[in-house]
Amino acid sequence: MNLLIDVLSGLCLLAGSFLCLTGAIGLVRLPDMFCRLHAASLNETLGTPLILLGLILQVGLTLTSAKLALIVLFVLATNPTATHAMSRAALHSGERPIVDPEAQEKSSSKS
Amino acid sequence: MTWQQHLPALAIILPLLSAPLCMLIGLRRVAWLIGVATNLGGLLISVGLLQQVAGGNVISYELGGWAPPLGIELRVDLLNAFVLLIVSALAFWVFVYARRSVDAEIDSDKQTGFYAGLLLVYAGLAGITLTGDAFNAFVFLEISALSSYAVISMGRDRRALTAAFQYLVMGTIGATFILIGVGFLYMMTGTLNMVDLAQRLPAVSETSTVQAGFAFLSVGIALKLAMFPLHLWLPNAYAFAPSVVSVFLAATATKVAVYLLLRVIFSVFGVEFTFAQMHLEYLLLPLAIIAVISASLVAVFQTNLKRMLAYSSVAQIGYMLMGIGIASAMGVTATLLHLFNHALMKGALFMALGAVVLRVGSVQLHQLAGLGHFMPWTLGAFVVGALSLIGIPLTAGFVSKWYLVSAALDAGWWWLVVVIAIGSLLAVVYVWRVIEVVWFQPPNAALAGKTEAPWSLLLPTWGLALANIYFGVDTSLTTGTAEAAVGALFGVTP
Amino acid sequence: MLVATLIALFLSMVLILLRAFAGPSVYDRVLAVNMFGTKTVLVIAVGGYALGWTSYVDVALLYAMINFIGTIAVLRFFEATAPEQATPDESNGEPRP
Amino acid sequence: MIDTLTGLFNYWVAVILMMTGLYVVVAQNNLVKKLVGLGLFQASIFIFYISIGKVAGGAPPIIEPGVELYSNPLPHVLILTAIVVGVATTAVGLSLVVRISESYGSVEENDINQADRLAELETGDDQA
Amino acid sequence: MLLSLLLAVAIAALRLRDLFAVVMLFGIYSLLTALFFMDLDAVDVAFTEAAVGAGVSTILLLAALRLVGRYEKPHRHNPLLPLVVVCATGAALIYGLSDAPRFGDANAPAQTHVAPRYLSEGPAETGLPNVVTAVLASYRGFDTLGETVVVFTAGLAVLLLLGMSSPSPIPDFGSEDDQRMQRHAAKGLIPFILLYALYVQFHGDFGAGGGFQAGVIFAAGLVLYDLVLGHLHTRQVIQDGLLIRLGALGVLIYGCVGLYSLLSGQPYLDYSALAKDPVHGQHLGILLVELGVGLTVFSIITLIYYAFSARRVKA
Repeated sequence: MNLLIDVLSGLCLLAGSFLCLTGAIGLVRLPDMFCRLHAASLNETLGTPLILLGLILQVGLTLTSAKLALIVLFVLATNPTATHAMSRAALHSGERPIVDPEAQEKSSSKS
Repeated sequence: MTWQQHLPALAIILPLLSAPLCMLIGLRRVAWLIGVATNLGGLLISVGLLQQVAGGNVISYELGGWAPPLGIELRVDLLNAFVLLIVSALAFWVFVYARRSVDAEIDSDKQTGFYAGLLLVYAGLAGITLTGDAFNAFVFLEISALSSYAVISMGRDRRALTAAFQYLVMGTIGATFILIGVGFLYMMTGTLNMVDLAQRLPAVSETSTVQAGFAFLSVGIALKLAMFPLHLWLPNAYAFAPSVVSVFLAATATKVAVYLLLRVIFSVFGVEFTFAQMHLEYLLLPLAIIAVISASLVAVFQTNLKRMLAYSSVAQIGYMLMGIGIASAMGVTATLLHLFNHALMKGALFMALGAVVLRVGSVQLHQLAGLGHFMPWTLGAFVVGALSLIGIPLTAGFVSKWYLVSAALDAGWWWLVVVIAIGSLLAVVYVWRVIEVVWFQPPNAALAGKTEAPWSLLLPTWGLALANIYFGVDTSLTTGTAEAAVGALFGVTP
Repeated sequence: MLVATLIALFLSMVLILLRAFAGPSVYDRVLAVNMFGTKTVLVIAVGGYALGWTSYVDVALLYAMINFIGTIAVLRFFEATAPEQATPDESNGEPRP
Repeated sequence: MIDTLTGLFNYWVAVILMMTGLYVVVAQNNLVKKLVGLGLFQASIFIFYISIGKVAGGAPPIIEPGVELYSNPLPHVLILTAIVVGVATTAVGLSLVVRISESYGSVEENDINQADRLAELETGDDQA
Repeated sequence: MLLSLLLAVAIAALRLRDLFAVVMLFGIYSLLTALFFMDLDAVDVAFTEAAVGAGVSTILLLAALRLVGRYEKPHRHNPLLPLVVVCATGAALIYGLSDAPRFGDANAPAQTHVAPRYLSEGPAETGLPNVVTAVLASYRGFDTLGETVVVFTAGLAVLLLLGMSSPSPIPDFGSEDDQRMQRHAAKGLIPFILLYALYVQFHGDFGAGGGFQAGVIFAAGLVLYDLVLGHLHTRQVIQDGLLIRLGALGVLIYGCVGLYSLLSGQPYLDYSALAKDPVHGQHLGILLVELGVGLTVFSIITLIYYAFSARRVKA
């Protein structure tokens, strides 16, 4: 049983870390703001709860784990909202996704 | 405990709590009344405290019932009882004076907040004066500083805003330096209580950490007291603040900073460390001399009278530092006397200018030609204050200069006497310029119909002006107290 | 495993910082700051557990809240600062009730 | 020497941060940035103080049975107060900046000084 | 590691011209500092730094930028004098540190003189396991009274400077539809935030937190409400003059707890006078003062936020 929990939590942590790291790499490497937003927010919204879940499994059933669960809920509610707000605001302020490859070249050389 | 034993705490608590009370009630007249009542209480308390410590005994008040160094201690001896008396007397006097002047200069919906701000400045200054805890002093420093920024910025000129901002930046750097200094001392001693620090410092006084702590404390306080190269925030802050604020800050704020410097030098580090080891006098004396000469010179060329007086304040601070720099009991006595006398003369001068602002709306020199004929009483008080500023015999200013000169001669530094003489001559020049314009020039046409200031302004102004003469004639009270206080300073820390 | 997670988190924090420095648009930075906040929550949670800190979850929870409010505030105030950058067809939203 | 370098590493970084913050305050022209610099400066003092209070192997000063060694609570208390003072200063400073910007139309120190000097020259009157 | 990141952030903040970016980096800087405080066992400080540095300061700076403009003008200045000042300060600091006790040394004077007494006797004398709260509210309660007054003073100063101009709502971005998502999220979250603030307020005796932090969180909840659901709504709920009065009331609560002990013949702020059993009295006193602190902080921070966000942008 203990082993099972350990393995499960390890898997969760591993998957979460992987997602976080890829999200961060995406944030640095991708060409325009919307791509970056996409990469970052999706990975984060899954990655964060996974890591916290891994942690909850290790902590066991206490007040701490309840609070951790609260954080999970919080992140699940706020992250997509924030992402949505950001993309909206960016779009409205005249930021446009790059669709054509030449412009992409320009943009990446600019940044 | 009897109520007399609670006086140290009450001296701080009273203004500290009456400020929020003003805001809670929210009526400007009530706020003024609360202010006057509070400051009257504060004045009585400080007289009571001075009586309690008159015999040379020291009161220690343990806040929260925790013995120091565990808790915070208020420690009253002759030195800070004397300084508290200066601050609270001036605060009371300023509040009596304030109503008419504030009505004229501050929007009526902001007056309540303004009075509350003034009370907070006073509370902060009282806190710095009485506390026996290094960090607590920082907290009260910030209370008085933040509220001064607010009340300075209430000036009508937009430059009041920039002056307040500049003061904020410099003041915060100063406070942060003090914080660093306290941190260094805490690192080496593990305590924040000043008495405890004084006991534990000698063992580690050779370490560079303590020396750096001393340096940071001195520079931080120097910023607060506008010591010469760090004085740039002061002239504009005093010049463009509302008249009441100029009176109050010029008369008290830098005084408390000088007190803090004295406390740090003599009570915390001790004479031995400050002068024999760190040689603070090598830094203080030259800077004080430059301050006296250069600030007086700049004052000569000012056309705005408030700014002229502000530069003169920088010069007067130079005299006070000179007294400390001489490093003898006589010199420090001169500093203490000058604290008191300078509060009297600058109070009277700024009050007179406040009355001029009320009637004329300007303190620009060329607009005041012949004003003496319209406002003889106001400008009469100005002249008395100015004579005291120069140091004419039979005025308060003469007493402190006399002590300063004797201290310099005792130390065998005749050249210092020359500097003092030059400073006084320059004071004659800038003061005479004003007197000549307002009394001897033909009246400016724009001034026609101006009348004497109302008695509610004149009375406090003349009160201070007469005090200048009284303490110039009867010197027993001030010199007696100052000498005893300094004796204790040098006695406690040989 | 916890250590590996921490290292991954730190690496991503560094990467995010790079983006925050580089910009170029304000939204990139907002995004970076938001992500950085989430990573901080995670570091505190994981690190706090690994190192046995007390009441670390409270701090993490607080961070999560502040992070969200901060992001919304940035967007709001930025929008209010630079209205001239908005394209005309989309900037005139309906007035709030 | 090595011991001084490594044993005080935290402090060194705090010192460099203090210097950076102070530089921003003194050298920058923009008033908002000055306030940010002031914030950096103060925050580095916080790091300095908290570093003083750290005891190697200590636990946070919330007493729990079975824990023997705690870090020093006093610097924490002082810094809690200092943080509050810092944010209060920032708030007051910012409201001053807002008012300055409204009456001068700029928050650059050079512009403001210039505007003041011009006004004084034109009118010969420096009191409103 | 953390510290190098801090350094990088600080220097980047120094170089950027877009003040928005600077403010955001300042937010990151605060987060990093707080993380660092966690590592140095200062849970309460990390808690506060997170709420204040990353939360309040950032939001205030942003609100101010809305009013003063976002770009810094390029300018030439002579960096010589600042560099000299900074280098002198740095040299003094380094000189001072060369004799300092090593980092983490359990035998340093700071660790052996007063602090052990707090740790060994504090819980027994005040009944609180969180020594930081005990020292803050009881041993050094006078500092904390001062701190509360500082907050009140700041509120007063902002009120005097900015006044309470008639509210101008921050312009919406996008249409009603766009905000629906935020609104739903915020509506769901705000009760939790407020509840959490209460938890922090009353749990500060045992864990991290206390009146100050709770006040900030409570204010943050209202700020979120204001940001998402509009200025006018909140204004109807909480009126202008009320906030500064609430702030004053908080200070007075604190001060009057002290006055009570003074009237019963004990030194000012000696909470032992509040109940027959001294420890019980301490606990009660700390609870009451924390309540005063929380009230003041909450109302003043809300007040400051309103004062900034209600101000119209002038051309």
